Amino acid sequence: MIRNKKLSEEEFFKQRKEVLSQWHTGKEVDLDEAIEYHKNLPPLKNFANKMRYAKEHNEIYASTGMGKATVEEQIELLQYVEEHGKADLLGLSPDSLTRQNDYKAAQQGLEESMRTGKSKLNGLPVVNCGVSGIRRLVESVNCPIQPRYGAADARLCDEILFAGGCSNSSPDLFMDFWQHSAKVSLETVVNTHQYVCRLMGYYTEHGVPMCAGAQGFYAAGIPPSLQTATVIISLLLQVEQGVKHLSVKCAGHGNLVQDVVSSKVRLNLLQEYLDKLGYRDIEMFPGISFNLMQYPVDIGTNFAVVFMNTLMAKLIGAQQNDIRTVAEAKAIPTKEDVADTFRTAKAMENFLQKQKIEIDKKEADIEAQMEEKEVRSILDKVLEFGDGDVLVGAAKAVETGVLDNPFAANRAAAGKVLGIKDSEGAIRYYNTGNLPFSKEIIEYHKEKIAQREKIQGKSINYETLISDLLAVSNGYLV
Amino acid sequence: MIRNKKLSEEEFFKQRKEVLSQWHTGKEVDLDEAIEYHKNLPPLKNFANKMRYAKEHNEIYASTGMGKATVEEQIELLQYVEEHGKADLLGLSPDSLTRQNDYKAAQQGLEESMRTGKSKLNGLPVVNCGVSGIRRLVESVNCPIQPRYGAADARLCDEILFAGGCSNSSPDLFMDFWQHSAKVSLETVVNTHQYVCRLMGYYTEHGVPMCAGAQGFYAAGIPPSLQTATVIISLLLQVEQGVKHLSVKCAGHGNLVQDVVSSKVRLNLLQEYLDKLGYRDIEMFPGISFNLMQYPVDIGTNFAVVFMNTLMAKLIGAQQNDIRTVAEAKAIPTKEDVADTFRTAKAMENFLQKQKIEIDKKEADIEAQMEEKEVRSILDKVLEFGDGDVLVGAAKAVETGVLDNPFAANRAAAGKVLGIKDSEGAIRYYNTGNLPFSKEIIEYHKEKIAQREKIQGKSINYETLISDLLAVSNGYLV
Amino acid sequence: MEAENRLQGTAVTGVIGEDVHIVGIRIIERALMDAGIKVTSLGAQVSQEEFINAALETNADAILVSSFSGHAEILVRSFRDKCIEAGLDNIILYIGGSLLLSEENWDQVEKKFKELGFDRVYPPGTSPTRAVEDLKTDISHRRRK
Amino acid sequence: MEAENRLQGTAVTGVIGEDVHIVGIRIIERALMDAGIKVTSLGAQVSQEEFINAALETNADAILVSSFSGHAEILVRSFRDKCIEAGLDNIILYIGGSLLLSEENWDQVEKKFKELGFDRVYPPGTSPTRAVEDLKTDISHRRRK
Ligand code: B12
Ligand code: B12
Repeated sequence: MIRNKKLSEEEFFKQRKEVLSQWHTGKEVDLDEAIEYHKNLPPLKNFANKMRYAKEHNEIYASTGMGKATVEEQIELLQYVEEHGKADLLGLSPDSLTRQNDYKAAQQGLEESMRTGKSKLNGLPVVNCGVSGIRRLVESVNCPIQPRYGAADARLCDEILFAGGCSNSSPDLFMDFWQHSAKVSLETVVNTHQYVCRLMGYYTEHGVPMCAGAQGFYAAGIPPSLQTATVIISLLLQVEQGVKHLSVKCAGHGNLVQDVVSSKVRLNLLQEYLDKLGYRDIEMFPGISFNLMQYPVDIGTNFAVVFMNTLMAKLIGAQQNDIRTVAEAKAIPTKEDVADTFRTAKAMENFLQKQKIEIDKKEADIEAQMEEKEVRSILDKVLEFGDGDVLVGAAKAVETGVLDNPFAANRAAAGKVLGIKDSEGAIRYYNTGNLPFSKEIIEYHKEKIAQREKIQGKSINYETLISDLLAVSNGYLV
Repeated sequence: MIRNKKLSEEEFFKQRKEVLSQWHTGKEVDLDEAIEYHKNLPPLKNFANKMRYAKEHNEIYASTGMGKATVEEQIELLQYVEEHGKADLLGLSPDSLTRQNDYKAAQQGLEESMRTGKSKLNGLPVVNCGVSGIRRLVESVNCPIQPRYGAADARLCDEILFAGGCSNSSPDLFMDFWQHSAKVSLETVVNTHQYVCRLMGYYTEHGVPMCAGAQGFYAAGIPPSLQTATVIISLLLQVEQGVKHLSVKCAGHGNLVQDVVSSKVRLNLLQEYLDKLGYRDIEMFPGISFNLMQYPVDIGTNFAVVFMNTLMAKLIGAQQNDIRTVAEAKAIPTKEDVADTFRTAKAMENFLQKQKIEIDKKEADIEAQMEEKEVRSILDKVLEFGDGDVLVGAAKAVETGVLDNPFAANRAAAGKVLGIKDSEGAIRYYNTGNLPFSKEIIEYHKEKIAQREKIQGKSINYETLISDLLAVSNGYLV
Repeated sequence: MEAENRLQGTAVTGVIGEDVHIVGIRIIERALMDAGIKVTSLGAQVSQEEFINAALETNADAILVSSFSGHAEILVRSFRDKCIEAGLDNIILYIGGSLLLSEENWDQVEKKFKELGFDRVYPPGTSPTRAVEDLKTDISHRRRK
Repeated sequence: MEAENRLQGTAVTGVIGEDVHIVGIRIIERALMDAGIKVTSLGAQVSQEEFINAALETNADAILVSSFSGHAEILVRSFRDKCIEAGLDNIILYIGGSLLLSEENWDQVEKKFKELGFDRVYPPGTSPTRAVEDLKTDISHRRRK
């Protein structure tokens, strides 16, 4: 049964036994010892601490996923990127078999990779490497290592990552439900995520700050309000279980006014709902990614994408500049790809750090007003559905298409909503599906689309949708 | 004798005979035929027309120098960059022997390059290639080809370039006097430049718009007002000779507020002086470059430099985004280097074109006020020196250090002025030498420097100067 | 020409294995439908068995497999054999997406997957039109046999 | 150490040929002067003869040639010979800057210019401190001979 309610310690530890027995490395996890281990790490190896440091010093850190099949390869990668990429944060991507809890297949991949000396997995088989493997990583570098992945059930994997010395994760309800699994039910994902957050809360309560966070879902081509609604729901799940430090992520689409506004709206409304629902002392760290459906194949355009991402980060005051490497479209990036990308991002950040630039305030005000209305419409409907319980409401909202995603991998999505760019590259609702929007909102979007049709002198169709999705990849905004 | 006065047709044609006899290819130049040739070119192959098109369509064009030793190699380069770099403007850099009028040595280099099939010159020996050579270039591509170079005496080279179908040049008085020659006198450079501008004026009067322009001098590390003063003087020389289309260039140093302001101040004051001195119907096209003393060796940082350049171009409303290739620090760039760089710049421009971003208005106002005062102080002194003649005054100003440049190659520069960055990366006067500044101005700069010393907790010295000069090259702003 | 335009076919589509990258195949599906081909869309995370069963049920001309995880090589092993075993004798098999973990020469990739039993292999960035044209041709050949 | 710090020398500096790239050598000059070496700075666009005459006049220990045009190879041909002819027998010759037109292996570049008679060769980005240290060492060797 879905409920947004903190797991009791009893429930939690009962479930925990089961989780740790899913693979033999689960035995290595000793919570008390792990808490001690964290306390003995240098303070800035803790993710939340490092984020706070960035905030206080007005710094922006590049971050991205990076994963190799073995601990040795991963160490080589991380050390290379730390040194040659001037990295402030390192990444760790588990492979997709691990994400799907197929530890047996992952073990085969790991063994084959070790035998052949060639990476046979698209990331690190974290569970198979165990706590000691992760600690070797953590101890091999100076930066915090940020696990970066989505999964329907990350419980065991996160247990091992945390015990290994990692101090953040993204138990991102809608990302994981819609994007990372085809058949799982919302209830299952809620349960696994409550578990992970309860675990993070436990560490936090025992003096080890753990940073959770969410981006909502992979929203390329979909207007920001829908993503914002799902982000806030995910974060409300997290704080209920005791998480105190949040990385509040936003997906930019390329129109800077819209992107900056959506980050602001997200932070403001989150604070509002936290206050309303009685959650106190929550620390927030904004982050941003340039959310493309397809990264450019051309290296030049790729650098331009990194640049836009960094400019967005600067304009929203992000601590995390969530980028992809310039080899993203091709294959698993090499260590050189990652380092080159990080170095560029670092130079851009350095160049932008102290600049006094901003988006047009008048445009921003209108945009913010509309977006707030949209998010409130969705969230209020969700709360109404759930009689005040945001997760109960979310389940109903998914069923009825009040929460929707046209590009979900999961079958459980109405898939009616569609987005399209306006003449300035902001994303508008082409189809609002069952979103509970007022006429005013619907008209606003229609008008923006009509304006584009007028300027371009042709009407919008399915081809336009696809070309919009791929525009940035081809070096255009619209 | 120096005088800012239009050459009479008689004087001009007398001198012209001499100029065209400096090398045998001079014979190929037939002014009337050349004017006809231009009139038969597609309108958008004309540089001024293309600039106007960019202005009207809110477009930003990347531009850079590019030169190979032979026409064949140059064609290959230009075609490659036009296709793979999505270029809107192409460049043409003459080699440095040609710039120094050593056409004999250039001929040797050309022949050796043809024989060995390897470029033995750092640019195209324009004079040796002759009018027919340049026309082959012009006809091999669709974009206008922009000659990009400085020289104390470019008369013959420009005769050939214009007759060959090029429609712009930069007879940039101070750039060429201070930067491009060690021993030449100001008088000589004034004379050669008046000749070139008179030639451009002649084409213009006969229906072929020719675009001149100036950037002042290579001002890495020197506050913008000094460069602005020299730009305005150069442009006043140009318009007096009949030039009607100006590319008004600005060198950014990396602090966006300062860079945007200095472009604005430059355009505003230029208009003011044009009005005051009675020049009408002058069309201006702003352009910007990121003026570094040393381009980064690291490719990642190089892309970040291109990005800053493009952002500056966007913020000042430039038509020309004057960049260097990402291989600038290494050697003469290959065609791939140029194309990669252009493609990135193009994508960045596309991404930025419709964005509504701006610099902080309050900061900008203060900065603009001070800079205007500085430029006026210098220019009014120059006009005072010259009794209303800006060139007569300039000569005296150079002697007395009222116009100055610490990094001049020419011995005729007081070399007393020095610049340093403030805590936000704007360039301030560390030493005002003999600049005719009021106490208010001097204090303003002192204060900014003191602020940096306070923030960084250490006082400024020669090491700081050098590290400031190289900061961007190493991936930092300050 | 007329006849060809009216020519129909049926295809089963899906993303194989643990893979959730759904967008590429969604775009292809849409283009197939627009071209008059009947599509049975299985979505993401589809097993070999699910593909085969759907093909049997719908009497499909073709199975279009998408894969972006980089694990394709492992995931499609003996797929052709299993099709034949199940009686899908001359079914058309396509595969497309980001097939391998490291950037490799495309010719080699194509060869590898043809040896694994696929009739056609498509790289990232394939235009839907191309896939549609190919499939129409192949179906008409198959039906003429 | 003490002795070494007080050790002096004299050097002639300049940019050779038609080249106007003055900044690199300016930085080096300043560092040399700070280290107590007497510098005769010829500036940009200096011919071989001007270098040699200045060295004779100042009884210099070393000539430091800078070149950024990419034409260095041609511009310094038989410079060592001319020095010897002029009686500058064992004068120290350094060259630095962006020496060739295309990016080439540094070892090869160094070898080429050593064969052309230079004692030391410096790439772009050379730290002034390194040049100063080298020159101090070389001058002390030269004087001990
Ligand atoms: C979006 C995306 C995601 C989203 C997917 C959302 C969703 N539900 O679809 C999310 C965030 C969930 C995700 C997760 C992961 N991803 Co991912 N992802 C991408 C990304 C950015 C775009 C892929 C995409 O949808 N493109 C859009 C379509 C339109 O692209 P397209 O290739 O042009 O499609 C055409 C052709 O491929 C062709 N086509 C495709 N299939 C077929 C089939 C047939 C029969 C035919 C005819 C044609 C055809 O037609 C399409 C339409 O024209 C790519 C990188 C990139 N390309 O930019 C990585 C990428 C595919 N992901 C990758 C990886 C490794 C992962 C993860 C394992 C972890 C990670 N490192 O991020 C997880 C895996 C999760 C899992 N269990 O599978 C790798 C794959 C590596 C490899 N192959 O070597 C890539 C290449 C990124 C990288 N460089 O590391 N990812
Ligand atoms: C500034 C600059 C100019 C300015 C020069 C201003 C001036 N008066 O000094 C201007 C705009 C006038 C100019 C003109 C040209 N330039 Co220019 N320029 C540059 C640039 C951007 C910086 C050079 C510089 O001053 N660096 C600053 C110093 C501090 O750099 P550094 O290398 O680190 O210096 C150290 C070492 O080299 C060493 N060092 C140097 N000399 C010596 C000597 C000794 C003995 C020792 C011990 C050490 C030493 O110590 C220095 C201090 O630490 C470079 C590209 C780059 N590197 O970014 C091109 C570059 C040098 N220029 C180049 C060219 C070709 C030209 C032009 C021919 C045309 C053109 N394409 O632009 C004209 C030539 C004019 C002429 N007649 O010579 C090429 C040279 C190509 C090559 N070598 O293959 C370069 C590399 C650009 C390129 N990639 O095409 N240029």
